[in-house]
Amino acid sequence: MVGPIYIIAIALGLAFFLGFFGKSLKDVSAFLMLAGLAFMTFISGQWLLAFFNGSVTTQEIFTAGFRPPYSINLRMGYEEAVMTTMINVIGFLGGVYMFKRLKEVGNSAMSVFIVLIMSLNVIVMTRDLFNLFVFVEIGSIATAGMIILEKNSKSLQAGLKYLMATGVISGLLLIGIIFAYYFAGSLNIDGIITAHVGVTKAGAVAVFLIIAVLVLELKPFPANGWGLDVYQSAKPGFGAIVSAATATAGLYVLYKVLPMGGETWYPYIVLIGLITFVGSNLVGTRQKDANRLLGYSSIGQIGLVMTVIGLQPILGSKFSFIAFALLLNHYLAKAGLFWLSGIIKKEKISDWYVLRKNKALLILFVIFIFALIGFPPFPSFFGKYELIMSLVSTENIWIAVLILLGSFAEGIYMFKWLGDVLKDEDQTEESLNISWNKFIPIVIVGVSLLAAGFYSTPYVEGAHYFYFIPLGFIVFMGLIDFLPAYVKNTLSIAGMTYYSYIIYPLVEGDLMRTIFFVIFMIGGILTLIVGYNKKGKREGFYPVALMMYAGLATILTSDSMFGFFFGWELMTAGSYFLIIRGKRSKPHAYSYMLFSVAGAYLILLGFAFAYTSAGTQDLIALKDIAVYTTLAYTLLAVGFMTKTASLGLHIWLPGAHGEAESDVSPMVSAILLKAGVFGLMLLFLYMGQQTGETLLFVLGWVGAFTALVGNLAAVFQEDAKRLLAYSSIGQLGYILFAIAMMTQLGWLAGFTYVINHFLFKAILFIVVGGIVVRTGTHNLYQMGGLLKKMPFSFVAVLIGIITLAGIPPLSGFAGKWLFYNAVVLKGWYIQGVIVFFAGSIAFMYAFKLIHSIFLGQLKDNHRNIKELSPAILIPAYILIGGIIYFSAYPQNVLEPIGNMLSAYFPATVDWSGDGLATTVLSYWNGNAVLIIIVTTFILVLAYLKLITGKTTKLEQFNIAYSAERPFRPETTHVSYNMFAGLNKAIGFLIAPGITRFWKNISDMVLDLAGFIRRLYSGNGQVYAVHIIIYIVIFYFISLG
Amino acid sequence: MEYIIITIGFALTIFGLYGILSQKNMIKIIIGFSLFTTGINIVMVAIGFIRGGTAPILDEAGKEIGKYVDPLPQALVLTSIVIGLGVTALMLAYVMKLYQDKKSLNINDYKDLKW
Amino acid sequence: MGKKTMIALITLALAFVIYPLYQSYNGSETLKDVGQYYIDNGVEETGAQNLVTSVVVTYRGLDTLGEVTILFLAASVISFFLSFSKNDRIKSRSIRSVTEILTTSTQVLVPMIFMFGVYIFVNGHLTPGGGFQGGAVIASGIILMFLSNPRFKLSHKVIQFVESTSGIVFVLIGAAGALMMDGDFLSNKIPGFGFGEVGSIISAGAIPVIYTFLGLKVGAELSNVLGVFVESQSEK
Amino acid sequence: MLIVLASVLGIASMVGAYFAIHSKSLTVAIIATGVVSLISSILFLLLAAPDVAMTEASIGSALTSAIFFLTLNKIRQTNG
Repeated sequence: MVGPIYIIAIALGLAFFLGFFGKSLKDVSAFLMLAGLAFMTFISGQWLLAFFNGSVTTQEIFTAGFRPPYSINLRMGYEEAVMTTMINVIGFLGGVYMFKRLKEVGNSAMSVFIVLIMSLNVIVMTRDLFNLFVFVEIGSIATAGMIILEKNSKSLQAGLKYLMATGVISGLLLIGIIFAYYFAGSLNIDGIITAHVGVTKAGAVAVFLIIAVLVLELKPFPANGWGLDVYQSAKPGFGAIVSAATATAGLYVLYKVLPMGGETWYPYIVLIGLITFVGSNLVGTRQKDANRLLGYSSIGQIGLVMTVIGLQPILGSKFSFIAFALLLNHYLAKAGLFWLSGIIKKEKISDWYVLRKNKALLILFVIFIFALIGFPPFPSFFGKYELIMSLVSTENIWIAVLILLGSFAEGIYMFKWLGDVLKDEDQTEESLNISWNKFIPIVIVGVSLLAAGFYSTPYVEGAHYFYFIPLGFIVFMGLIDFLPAYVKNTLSIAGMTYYSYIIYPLVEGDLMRTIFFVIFMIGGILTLIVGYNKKGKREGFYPVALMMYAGLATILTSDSMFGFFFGWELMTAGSYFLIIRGKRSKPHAYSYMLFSVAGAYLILLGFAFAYTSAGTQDLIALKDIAVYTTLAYTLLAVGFMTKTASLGLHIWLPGAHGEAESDVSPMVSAILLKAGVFGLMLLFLYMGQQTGETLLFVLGWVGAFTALVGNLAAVFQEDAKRLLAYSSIGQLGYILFAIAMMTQLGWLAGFTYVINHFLFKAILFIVVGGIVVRTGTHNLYQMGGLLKKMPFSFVAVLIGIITLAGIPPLSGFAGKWLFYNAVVLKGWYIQGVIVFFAGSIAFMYAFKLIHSIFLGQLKDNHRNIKELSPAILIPAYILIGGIIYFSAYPQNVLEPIGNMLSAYFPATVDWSGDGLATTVLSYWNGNAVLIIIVTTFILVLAYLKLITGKTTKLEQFNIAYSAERPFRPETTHVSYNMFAGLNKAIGFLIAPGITRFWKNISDMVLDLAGFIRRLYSGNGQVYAVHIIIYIVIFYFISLG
Repeated sequence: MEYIIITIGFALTIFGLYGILSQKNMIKIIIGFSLFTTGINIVMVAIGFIRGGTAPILDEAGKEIGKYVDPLPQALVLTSIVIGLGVTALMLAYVMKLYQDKKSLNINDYKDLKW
Repeated sequence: MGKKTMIALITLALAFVIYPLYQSYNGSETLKDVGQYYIDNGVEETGAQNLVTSVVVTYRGLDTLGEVTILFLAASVISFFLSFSKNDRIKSRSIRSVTEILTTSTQVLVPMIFMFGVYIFVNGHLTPGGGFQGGAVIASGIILMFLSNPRFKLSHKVIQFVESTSGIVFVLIGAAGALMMDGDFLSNKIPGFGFGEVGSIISAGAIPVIYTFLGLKVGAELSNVLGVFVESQSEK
Repeated sequence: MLIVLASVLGIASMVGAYFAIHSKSLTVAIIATGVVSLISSILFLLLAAPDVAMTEASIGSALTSAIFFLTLNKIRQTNG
C-alpha cells in the first residue's frame, strides 16, 4: 500500500518539477500532470478499497516522526478515504476535461491545478488546525488562479472578490485558531475536542470563529456573492472542481471540526444549512445565466448537506448514508452539469436547446437534472426519502417541510431549464463541437450516478433490487433507439406483456389491485398498439412510455411506502417526458411537473407521518395509525389529488392532455390519472375509517365542484382534445365524490366510474386523437361531416360518449344508477344535485363532440380523408368490447368488488338475482336493460331505414352573405360557441380564477426572489461587509 | 507590556478591517488587508509570550536566563507573514490587470457580475 | 446615517464579537504543554538550538512545505497575467537615468547582500533567521539590481531552475524520511545527516540542508514575483 | 521602561495606520503601511521573537512595500 503522504509528495514534487519544462515540452508536462492526478486517485482509491474490504484500520500519519500535538498528523480513515477518492477522481476527470486549456496556458497552470487538488486532500486528512489553515489558503490562492483561466474582465473581477472574501475569512480563522491554542494548549483538533474549550465564554468565541469561518468557506446564503461570481465567471471545467471537489472537502472539514464546540453547535448548522438551501434555490428561480444558476444550485445542495451534517445527532445511524448519498449525488450531477456547460458554451439557459444536437449529452443532462431534484433511481432520492422519514419520525417536522420547500424551489428552475432544452425553438444550425476528452468525463459521472442509485438500495428499508428490472429494460430500449418505431413498439409490447406476467402473481389475491392491474398493464399494451400508426423512428418515445408503465407497475406491486413512492416518482418522470413530446406542450408539461413534484412531496410527508405513527414502512400499516391520523390522511389525499386533478389542482391537466401526442393522450388520461385514483382508493380504504367525517365531507364537496367545473369547462371548448381533457377532470370529480361517501354503494359507483372512464376515455382519445392528426386541426368547427368518411370511428366515438354521458344501455348508466342510490342513502343531497347537474352538462359536450366531428357539412379540405388506420381502430374496438361486456354482465365485475368492499363497509347491495342488483331503493338488471334498449334501437333504426326513401337529400353549399365570405368564417359554424347561452348564464363559474390564483403565487415567489437577489450588488467590498454581518448575526444567535 | 502590545494588535486588526470595508480605492483596500494581517500577527506572537521569557534559542546566552517564550506561535506567524505576502502580491496583480481594463481604481466600477 | 458610519458600526460589532478573546488574555507565566515540550526536548530531538527553526522545519514541516507552495502558487498565478496578452510583455522597461553612485554601489552591495542572505539561512538552526528571511534578503538584492540597471533582466530559466530544484529537493528530503524512517514524512533524522554537536554549523540533521534549499526557493520565488511586477512595467 | 516604549510604538502605529487608510496620497499610504510594519517588527523584538521580527522587517515591510510601489508605478504608467 502506498502511504497517503505520497499524495502530497507526488503532487508537490510534480508541481515543482514542471518548472523545469519549457514551452516546447507541454505535451510531456500535460501527460505528467494527468499521470500525477491518476496516481493520487490510485493512492486514495486503494485505501478506499482496503477500508471497504475491512483489511485496514484507521491510520494516523505522523509527520516528522513525532506524536501530535507536537507535530502535525494526518488521518486516513474510511471517511477520509472516501472523501479523498472523490476529490481525486474529480480532479483527474477535471484534468482530462481541461486538458487543452491547461496546456495552452502552460506548465504553471498545470502546477496550480495539481496543487489545488492536493491541498483539498490535505484539508480532508489533516488533524491540525493551523495546517488546515495553510492548506485552505493554498486552496484559495489556487482557486483565485484557476478563475482567470477564463481570460476576461469578469473573471478578473470575480478573482479579486474571491481573494477579498477569503482574505477576511482566513484572517478571522487565524484569530480563532490562535486563541484555541491559547485555551487548549494544542492545535490538534482531537486535543481541542478533549480540552472542551467551549465552556468559557472566550473559548466559545474562539470555537465560534473557527466554525463560522468554515461555514463561510461553504458560501452560505446570503453571504456568498463572491462564491456565485466564481461559479459564473470561471471556466465551467473549473466550476465543476469548485462545486464538486472543493465543496466536498469543505463539508468534510466542517463535519470534522464541529465536535470542537460540542453538541450545542449542531442546531445552528442545521439553521444555516436550511437558510442556504431554501434561500439559494429561491433566488435561483430568477436566474437566466446557466453557470450562475448552477452556482445557486450548488450552494443550495451544499446547504442541504450542511443541514444533514448538523442533523447528525438526530439522524443517528442513518446519518452516514443520508449525508453520503446527498453529497455524492450533488458531486456527480453538478460536475456533469458544469462540464456540459463547457461544451454548450451558451450563457443563457434558454440557449441550451443546442444540446438536442447530441442525444447522448441530452440524456446525460436529463439524468443530472432528475438526480438533483431527487427522482429515482438516483442516490438523492434514497437519501431524501430517508432524511424526511427520519426527520418526521423524530418530530423535526419543520425541518422536513423546509427541505421539501427548498427542493421544490430547485425544481422550479431546473424544470424550466429542462423544458427549454427539450422544447425550445431551434434557432441555429450550428452543431456541437465535442471533443472526447470533454465527453468521456461527463459520461463517467452520468453512469456513476445510475450505479450509485443502484447501490443505494440495500441501505433503505423497503427498497428492492426488483424495482430496477424494468429500468434495465428501459435502458435497453434507449440503447436500441435507432431502430424503426414498429420494431421498438413490438419489443415494448412484448416487454410489457412479459413483465405483466411476472408481476401478476403479486396482485392476484387483491381484487382492487387486479382491477388497476388491468387498467395499467392491459390498457398500457392496448395504447401501445396505437403506436403502430406512427412512422419513422419515434426517437425517445419508448423509454419514457415504458418508464411511466414501470412506475405504475411498481405502485401496484409494492407493499411498502418506499416502493409506492419510488413507483410514483418514476411514473411522474415518465409521464412528464411523454407529455412534453407534444408540439406546444412546454408550458403545460412544466406546470404538470411542478404540481406533481409538490404533490409527491405531500405524499412523502404523509408517508413520513404514517411511518412515524406505525413504525413500519409497510403500506398496510396505514390501517392502524394512532397519531397524526388526520394529518397523514390529508397530506396523502391532497398529494394524490394533484394527480387526479381535483379542483384547484387541475390547471395543468387540460393543456398537458390536450397538447400531447395522439396516442399519449389516452395513456395519460385513461391510464395515468388512475394512478391518483388508486392512491386515493388505497388511502380511503385503509385510513378512511379512522379519520373524521368532516374531511370526507370536504372531499365530497371538492369532488362535486370538480365535476361541475370540469364538465362546464369542457362544454365551452372549441378544441376537441381539450374538451376531452376537461371532461376527464369532471369524471375524476365524480370518482372522488363517489368514494368520499365511504359506503359500499358509493365505492361500487366509484369503481364503475374508474372502469368506465378508463374504457371510454381511452376510446375517445385514441379515436379523436387519430382524427385530429388526419384533419390537421384541433378545432371542432374546422371538422364536420366525417360520418361517411369514417364510419368505424363514428361508432367508436358514439359508444364512447354514450358511456360517458351515462345513457342506458351502456355501463355508464350502471355507474349513474349506483351513484344516485348511493347519494340518496348517504344523504348528500345538495352535492348530489350539483353532480347531477354536472352530469347533464356532460350530455352537452358529448353531443357537441360527436356532432361537430361527424355530422354537418364536410369541409372542402377533408374530401379525400380516409378512415383511421387499423392500428388505431383495433385497440379502440377491443375497448368497446370491454364496455359491452361490462354493460351486459356488470355483476361479474361488480359483485366480487362488492364482496371485497363488505370487509370495509356494511353491505347495501344484494346480488342474489341473476344479473340483478338490488338496493333498498331500487333494482337494476344490466343484461335486461341492454337487451331491451338494443332491441328498441334496432327497431327504430329499421323503421328509419324503411322511411329513408321519403327524405330529401340536400346538396352541400357554401356559406356566403351577399357574395361575401364572413370575416371570421368559424363564427357561423354551428359548433362554434355552441352553448353561448349557457356560457352567459353560468360561465362565470369557470372564470380562470384558479389559474390566476396560482399565477399570483408564482409571481409573488419570483418577486421575492428578485428582491432578495438585490443583495448581490456585484461589489466585492459589499460582499466582505456581508461576511462580517453574517458573522455578527451568527454570533448573536449562537452565543449572544 | 504584552497587554499593550496585544491591544495594538487587536486595534490594528479592527482598523485594517475597517479600511477593507470602507475604502473605495482598491489599493487602499489591499493596504487595509496588510494592516489586518499585521495586527493578527502581533496578536499571535503576543499569545506565545511568557513574562520574563527570552527568545527560544537555546544557546549559551539563552540558557542563562532559562525561561523561554513559546516557539510555536512564532513559527505560525512566520508562515502567516509569508502567506500574507503571497496574497498581497496576488491581489495587487489583479488590481493592476483590472486597472488596465477600466482605468479605475474604484471598486464600485467593477460590478459586471451581479444578482 | 452615512455609509461610512454604518461600516464603522459593523466593524465595531465585530470588535464586540471578538472582545471576549481580548478580555480573556491575561499574559502567561508558564508555557503551554506543547511549548514546554519543545523547550524540553526540542534540542535533543532535532539538534537545532533555535527552536523556532526546529518547529518550522521539523515539527511543523508540513506547514512550511505548504507555505513554500503558497509562494510558488502566487508566483505561478501572477505569471498567468503575463500570458494574458502577449503585448504586455515589453522587452525593455522605461529607461530612467540612474545615478552613477547607485550603479556602482549596487555592484559592490549586491554580492554582499546575497552573501548575507545565504548566511542567514545557513545559520537558521543556530541564530534567528532562516530560509524565509534569507530568501527575502536575496530578493531585496534583486530589487536593487532592477533599480540600478534598467536593462537588467531576470533570467527566468535560472530562477525556474533554482526554484524547481530546491522545491524538489525539499520534497525528496521529506519523502526520504517517509521511505526510510518508517513513514515519517519530513523527518530530519535521515541517515547520512548526523546531528553533530549542538551549536555548530554542521548539526541538527537535515535542518540546515532543508533551510538552505528553502532559502533558495523562497529567494527565487520572491524574485520571480518581483520580476513579474517589474517586467510588466511597460511604456504605453 | 518597556511599557513606555510599547505605548509610544503603539501610538505611532495607530498614527501610521490612520495615515495608511485616510491619506489622500497613495504614496504616503504605502509608506505609512511600511512604517506600521516596521513598528510591528520592533514589537516582535519586544516579545522575544527575533525570527518573526526579521521576517516582518524583510518580507512584511520591505518586499511588500516594494510590490506596492511597483504596482503604483505601473498604474501611473498606464494612466499616462
